[in-house]
Amino acid sequence: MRIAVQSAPFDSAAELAGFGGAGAGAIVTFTGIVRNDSGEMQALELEHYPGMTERAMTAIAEEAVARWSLTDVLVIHRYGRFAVGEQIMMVATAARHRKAAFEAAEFLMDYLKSRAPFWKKEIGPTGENWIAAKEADEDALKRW
Amino acid sequence: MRIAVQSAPFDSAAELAGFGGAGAGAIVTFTGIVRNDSGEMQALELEHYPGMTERAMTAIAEEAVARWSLTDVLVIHRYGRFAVGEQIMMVATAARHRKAAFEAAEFLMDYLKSRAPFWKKEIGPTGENWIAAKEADEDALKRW
Amino acid sequence: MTEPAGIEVVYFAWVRERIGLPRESITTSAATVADLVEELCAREPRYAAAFADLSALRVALDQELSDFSAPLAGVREVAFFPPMTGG
Amino acid sequence: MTEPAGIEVVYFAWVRERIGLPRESITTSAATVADLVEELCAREPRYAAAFADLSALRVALDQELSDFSAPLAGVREVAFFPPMTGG
Repeated sequence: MRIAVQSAPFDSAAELAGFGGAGAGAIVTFTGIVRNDSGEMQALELEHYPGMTERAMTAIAEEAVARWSLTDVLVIHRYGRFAVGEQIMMVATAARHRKAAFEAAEFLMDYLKSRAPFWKKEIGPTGENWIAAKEADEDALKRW
Repeated sequence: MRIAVQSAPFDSAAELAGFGGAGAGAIVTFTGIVRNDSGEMQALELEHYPGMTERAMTAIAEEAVARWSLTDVLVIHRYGRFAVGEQIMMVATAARHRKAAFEAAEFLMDYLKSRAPFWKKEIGPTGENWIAAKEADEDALKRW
Repeated sequence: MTEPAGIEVVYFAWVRERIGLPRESITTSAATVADLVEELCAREPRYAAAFADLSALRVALDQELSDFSAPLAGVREVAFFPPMTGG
Repeated sequence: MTEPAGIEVVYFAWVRERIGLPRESITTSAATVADLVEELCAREPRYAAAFADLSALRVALDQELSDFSAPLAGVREVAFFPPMTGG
């Protein structure tokens, strides 16, 4: 298990070298990339709550390992200022079977989105704008 | 879009360099690894139907692109003889949002499993054994 | 029965092993896949053994999945194999 | 009301921006989070502005998500922030 909160970019390939664990038959990864939804975004700023972020991410990852008998799990989340197209975070799950690996990765994403203390602010030509949480994101937790 | 059927190993990192397409916010990958379920497997052999394999994989990938508006898709499937722990195949999907990327990757896996012409044979100390298709694999197609 | 035509028949996995060869060219006037299977089974026991349970088999016509009731007219390649186990 | 105690109060995202500082140490005898919010709001308009709609806010006690009715006894750090938007 590896949990990292960092401002530096990460190298997915390097992170995944040796990832898997004994008995893994399926590895799923998710990578989040900064989109330019409005077409006018100049940068994205991610603020986080040092200390709580690591705790929340560890708790979420440990729950995924227990529920889906994961053989390995990786969660990396960056904070700071990002340009469009930059990698913002990634998760990876390894399990014996593909269904468990997929479900665990989706669970991690749903929980990271609404339970890890990160806040996104869009920087545009006319000012800054905190991105509001979506009701759908909170609803997504109900299926787990 | 990249579709490959090959006996040679693939380098996921190299395959994913430049993967994504314009407007991608989410990339999901799946990698399948040879498991040793019986604990006695010495090798896994994968036979395929040259020509039909490429056609089936392309058709499945094109359907995924259309249904989930993917900005990019990658499907690599190997054939030949494998040792336990070797990478056997991978898919990658890129989309604006995570839900589409996850669903499309699961769709690709479900269809590749039951609609791409590959057959697996386990080589063990006491002989060879063709792996039977599971009813659950066929059932998995119904949700799409 | 239709006009006799040349057709490639290909076999995979345990179907190939039971029949003992990966492909053969045959001339047949079978109208459908089922007719072709019947013709092959009448040839030799190894064919009858391979085709004993059609529910355990799949068929592709010119590299597209099809079924045993499909007509063979215009088809150049027929493939028989067990359910696929890729992924 | 309980015995006055020292507590760290931290703010994130637009809560931090409205209040104008990221953290402060205060001494309070508030029994619950809601009591603490009331006490802060009474201080200055910028607090009242930040806490105007509690349904738009979340609270964490010692870095665990909690709620506004939770008691503050023994708590060293209270954090206020909007719903999270990670991922």
